[in-house]
Amino acid sequence: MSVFPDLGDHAGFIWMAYGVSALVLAGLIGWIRIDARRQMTLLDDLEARGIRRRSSRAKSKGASKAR
Amino acid sequence: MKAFTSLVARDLRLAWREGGAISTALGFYLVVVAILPLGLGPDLNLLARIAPGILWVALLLAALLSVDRIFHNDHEDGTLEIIALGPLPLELVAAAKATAHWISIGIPLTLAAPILALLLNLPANAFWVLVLTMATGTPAISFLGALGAALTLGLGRGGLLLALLILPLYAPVLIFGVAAMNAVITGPSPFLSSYLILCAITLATIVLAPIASAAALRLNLN
Amino acid sequence: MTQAEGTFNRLANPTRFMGLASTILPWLTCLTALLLLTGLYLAFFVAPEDYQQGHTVKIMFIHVPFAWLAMMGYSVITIASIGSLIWRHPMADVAAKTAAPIGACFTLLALVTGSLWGKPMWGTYWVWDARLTSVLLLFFLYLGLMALWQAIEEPSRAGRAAAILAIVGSVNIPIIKFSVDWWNTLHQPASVAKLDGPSIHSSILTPLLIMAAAFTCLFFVMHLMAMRTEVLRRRVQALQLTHVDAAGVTQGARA
Amino acid sequence: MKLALKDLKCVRGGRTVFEGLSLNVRDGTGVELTGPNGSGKSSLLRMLAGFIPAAAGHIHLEGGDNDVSLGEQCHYVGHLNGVKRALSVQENLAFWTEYLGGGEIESALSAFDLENLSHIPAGLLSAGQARRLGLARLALVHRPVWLLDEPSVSLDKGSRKFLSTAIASHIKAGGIVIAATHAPLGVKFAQSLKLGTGGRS
Repeated sequence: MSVFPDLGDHAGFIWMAYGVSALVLAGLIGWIRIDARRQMTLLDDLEARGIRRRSSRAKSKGASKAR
Repeated sequence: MKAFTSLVARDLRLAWREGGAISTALGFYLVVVAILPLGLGPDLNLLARIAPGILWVALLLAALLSVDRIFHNDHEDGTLEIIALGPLPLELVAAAKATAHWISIGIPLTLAAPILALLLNLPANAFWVLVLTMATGTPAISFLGALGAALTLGLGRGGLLLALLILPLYAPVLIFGVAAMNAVITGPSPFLSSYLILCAITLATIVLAPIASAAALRLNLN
Repeated sequence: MTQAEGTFNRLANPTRFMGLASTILPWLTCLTALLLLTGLYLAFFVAPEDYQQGHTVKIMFIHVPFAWLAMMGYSVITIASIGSLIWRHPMADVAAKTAAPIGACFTLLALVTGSLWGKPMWGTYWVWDARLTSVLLLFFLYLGLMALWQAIEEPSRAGRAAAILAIVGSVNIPIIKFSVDWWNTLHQPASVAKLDGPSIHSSILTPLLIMAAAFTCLFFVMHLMAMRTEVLRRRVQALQLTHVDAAGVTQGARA
Repeated sequence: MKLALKDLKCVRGGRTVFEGLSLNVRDGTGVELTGPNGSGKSSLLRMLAGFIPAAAGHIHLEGGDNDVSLGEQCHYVGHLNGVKRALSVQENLAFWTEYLGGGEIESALSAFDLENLSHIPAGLLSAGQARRLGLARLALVHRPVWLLDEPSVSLDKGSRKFLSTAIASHIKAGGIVIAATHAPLGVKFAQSLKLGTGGRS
């Protein structure tokens, strides 16, 4: 266990605190990313059907690629 | 002013005619207070010690049952639109409706509290504080409740959502209401400071909540 | 439209925002990673153990930033809500809506790490300490906001209702904090060790500040990402609306 | 008096319902709003009443009372009657008299043929009678501008006569009436505005 610092009696609580935090934050980021992906596919799908905003009809191809 | 009083009077008359809200709130209050000792045990000393808290929390829950109706009926039958075109600004409309709710629900609950306090063996010297603090705190409950009702107007699960939105905002009223009572029962903290803060919270709520309620009502007329 | 409003609108224009976010995000992400790694290194390998709290002081390096971000998240929502109510700009709505779940997550983490710190320090997972209690109430305010967003279907109406609630909440937060403090001193003699001692040595303060900076950056990375997604979501909805309308016209023509 | 609408634009739920709508209505005249469902008849009336903010444009009542909002100078009759079921017909009207200010209950009752029902609880009224009670507000309190959204809904032929009489006499007395209708109201309106399916080009 040389890589991990010795954390004494309460190591479990410390790792748990960091672990839970990492888990929750990773989950949040993952959820945000999945949500972004989904909206992207929906948008691409709509554009593939030829439905575009009037204002962005000219440049919509470029805008949709900007991830 | 005439419009304000006529609106309050009409709401009181409707509350009296329809009747259901008052009896439901009172019945709920009684049941909650009566069922808690079944969970806590019949130890009268324990019950006496936590009686202020029980009475206040049950009061909040009982009041919550009825606040989501404050604007609901007027919204549903189109009266709200006509009221909005009257001479009274929506802020005062919200204040009038909340006042009517306080008179029709808040005061009956306050008056019922001492009777329920007997069940919980509340010390005799605390009865007057019980009524006083509740009479002072219930207007804040009605006005904040009106705000919640305005925000959740026309939504399907309005009642449950309302509880989630409003209960955290009730925390200060609860804390100082109970603190003022405990100050008299157990001491040593002074009664007056807690009570005055409760007064301040209620006054601030009466002034500020109708402004937010009116904004929410405008949204619903939209 | 006034001059100032015009400028504001141009800055908060969704398309412009998307461009800006794409430029900033990679840099901010790198900065976050850098700060986080430095902070973690300092926290685990350099910072000494506290003479009172032993190694559990390491939990403070995340707990305190989380608590700070819980507050900051709500401030972001409040400011955005004021912007949304006054200027009625959709980007302010987007900012307020997307900040809520992120702030709620940090609030939840502040509560969880606080209670994990409490167990070794106080022998129990939860104490009704003034700080934890007011953070708990803050968490409920977040939940209420998110529930309101979810309950109202039309985005602009949901945005305004949530903005009203957020501003009411922000007026209430100091009152809630004050009343919880009062309640706590009434019910609890101050025998429990406070989470933060008055004297924080610089060897502990430095990693704490770096961690706080790291998580603040992380907050904004996530917020920008979520805002970008929300803009996309609204575009999708707008496109679907035009699709429905177009279909309605052709059907009408056929009929 | 003149009600002037200039370049009004209405956006609902992300859709532009109508835009560039201009209209002048002189006192003593009425406007009939027609158009298919969703063309914005109701939205326009609600906008005039002040419930919906205009996305662009102005509404002004020239020669009106500048101290109070336009909404306060309007009667708005929507799809709902605004009738309290627990109150009697008489009590319903008495409240509006007190709240909206002034008016004779007796004449309002007779204008919509409700005299015989005045002590009946409104909850017992038929749909048509309840509608008449809702409309009695028009005759009860004087307001220069009437905004009527499908006012003849659920009225039988006989009852419609009371409505058209009320509208005609209001116009004759120098009032303004803007009414959205599917069925003809039996009143001659000076103007007719047909709203298209704006924004759905």
